Amino acid sequence: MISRRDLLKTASAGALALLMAPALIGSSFSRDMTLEEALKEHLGATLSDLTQSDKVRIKAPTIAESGANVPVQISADVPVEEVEALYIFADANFNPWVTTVELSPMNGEVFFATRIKLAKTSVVRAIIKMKDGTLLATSKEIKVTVGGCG
Amino acid sequence: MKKTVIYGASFTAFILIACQPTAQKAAVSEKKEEEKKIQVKKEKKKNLAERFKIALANQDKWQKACSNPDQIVPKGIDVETFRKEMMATVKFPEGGVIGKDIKRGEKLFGDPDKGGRSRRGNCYACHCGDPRILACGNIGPSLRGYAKRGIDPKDTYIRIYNSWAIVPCSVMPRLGYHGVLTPEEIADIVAYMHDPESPLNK
Amino acid sequence: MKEKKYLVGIIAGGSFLVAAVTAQEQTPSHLQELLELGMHPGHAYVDEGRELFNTMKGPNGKTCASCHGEDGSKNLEGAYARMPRYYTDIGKVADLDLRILSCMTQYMGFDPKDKKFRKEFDKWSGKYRVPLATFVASLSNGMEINVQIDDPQEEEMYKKGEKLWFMRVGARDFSCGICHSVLAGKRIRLQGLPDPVKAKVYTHWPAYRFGNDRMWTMEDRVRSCFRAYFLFEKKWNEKSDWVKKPPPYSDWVIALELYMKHAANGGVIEVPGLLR
Amino acid sequence: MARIGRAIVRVPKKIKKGDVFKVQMVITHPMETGRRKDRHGKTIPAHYITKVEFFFNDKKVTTLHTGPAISKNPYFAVMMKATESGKLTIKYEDNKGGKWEKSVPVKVS
Repeated sequence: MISRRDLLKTASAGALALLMAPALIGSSFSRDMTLEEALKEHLGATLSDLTQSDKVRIKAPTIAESGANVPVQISADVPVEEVEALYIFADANFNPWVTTVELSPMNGEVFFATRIKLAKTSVVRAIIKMKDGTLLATSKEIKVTVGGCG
Repeated sequence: MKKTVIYGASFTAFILIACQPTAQKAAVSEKKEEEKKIQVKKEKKKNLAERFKIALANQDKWQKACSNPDQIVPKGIDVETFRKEMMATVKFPEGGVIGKDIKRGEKLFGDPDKGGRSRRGNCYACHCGDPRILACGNIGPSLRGYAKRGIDPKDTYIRIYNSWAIVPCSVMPRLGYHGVLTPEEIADIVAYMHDPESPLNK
Repeated sequence: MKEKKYLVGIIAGGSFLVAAVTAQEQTPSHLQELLELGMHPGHAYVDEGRELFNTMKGPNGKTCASCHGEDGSKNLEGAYARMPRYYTDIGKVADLDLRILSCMTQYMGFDPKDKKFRKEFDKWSGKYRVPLATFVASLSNGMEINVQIDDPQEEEMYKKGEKLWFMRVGARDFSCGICHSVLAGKRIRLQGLPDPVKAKVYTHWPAYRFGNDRMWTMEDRVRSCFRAYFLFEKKWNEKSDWVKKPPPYSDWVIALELYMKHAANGGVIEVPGLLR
Repeated sequence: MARIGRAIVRVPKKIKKGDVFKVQMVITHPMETGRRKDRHGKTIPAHYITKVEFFFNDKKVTTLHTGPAISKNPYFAVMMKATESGKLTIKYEDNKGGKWEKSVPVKVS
């Protein structure tokens, strides 16, 4: 909500500025996206292009007390030489894309760990893009609850 | 009231740029109000120690009685008298102990849209109930299927209004006694808890 | 290691079903896995505190290291294990935060009434207090907490702390003791209630809290706890009458810290700790 | 809050040649999404790390492309293969033009 004072300030600055304000605010927002849109943007693929594989593993809590800090560890039993990049997506986020990790043979193995934000209970996906174009994927649901005394 | 006036003023300014004076007048009064607010804030900050001291001294005689390492009614104080004294503080709402606004009752109990959060009621901090709320405490008993237990809604009301009328020195806050919740709000919570259709009982 | 064990111990996560069965039941938890990452942002505060300690000059040109040696090598190791304690130079019982404040004002020339300085010091997001406190506390890592109560002022504070610990007050009728002594082991929502006497919680403070992504000193923690009390001046009213916190470095806070840390005597310090 | 952009990097003290070891880092950064509002209802502008690059002896090992969905004060961990001793340099930047660099020595025996 825009505070009263801001509203007044903007108003006295002229109606034009006020008319433009929503557009300006809007531009700093990342646009809401669906998972399909995010997959298309970052991988040029659709959900059906993903190959579910038990070679890819996600280590993450089943229940997270705070959606602001969910530890996620991705690893995969494939030679790192054959891997181009590793992706993390969270279905229920405003923008499901979380991160892209470009790996090289110097990494020794396919591994990445970080902490991510989840807007709400969501499926988290790890996708490994192989050099031959195959997309190996796995997913895990993480329940986000209220932490502390509430 | 004032809010409406100011909003109205800014709305006029929004439509007509010529309305500048109106906006300015409003801005001046706004500024004064703001200054007043800052003054009050400063006062509050300055007296923080004083205010805290008063707040601690506000401890009532029953709280004082419970302030022992076991947090129970100490020897020398009759539990029955304690209960009676607490019972005498319970005020009932005009429309009876079962309120009408079940939705409001649910929100006060713990808003399911916010994971069971509710600042004033905050029942899920200590109790479980609605199976959708995963983050629920186990300090108090689970309230799942509460309506099926044959408890008199009046007792439920008293428990929420002043739990010490039933269990003296209990950890459950005396929500009605202190005015954290109004009698009408408590009645709505009772309605939510005793409604066979509520997620607590389904 | 002890810290890890304890932290894992207090997390009673779980679904509704698990919760209904038993309080002790544990499922893979958020915090447990955060701990397994092995490294957390609290370490950045230690790093920053060390830099401030060695390089930040007071108005009279002295740094912390001028008296305490580079990286606190002179007489600061183990100092935190003894705090809060009575200090003759300030004439009162001080906790870590107040001790740092008094050092900066008495020996480094900062003006305690300088608003700009106090803002940087008092606020959790300020430049000085939290990083310095975290760093100084970390100098006692691996040592046992050893709070002595031998000065009359310390004794008085201890008694005050004990009384405050069990004092039921405010619109929620809470006391520290009812949840953390009597009901210890139960859960508020999914958060386990630790008993500072048995579990020696003080060993991992100051701690980094993932819930709001910042470092907390015990001073911050105790002051914030009072928010939940719903303390009021006249009649409870959330908007106009809520006395949220005691003033910083006040006797109430230090007394409670002294009571809790004395109870944790013998616990091995390992900071920065990690909390949900 | 610690200063924005401060990073700490941790690598094992003892690394044998041929081992795969873990590189961990924490960066102090607000990671604002641009969706949150402050107390006065004003939107807090987006401010997050966009790119993190790991170099070993000036050869690129890994590039992370990150967005606002990474937690505040982000933590990253990747693996690296120990071939020789040298310098690990991590370069990172945010959407407001902040650029930083942090180097740590890696000793391989």
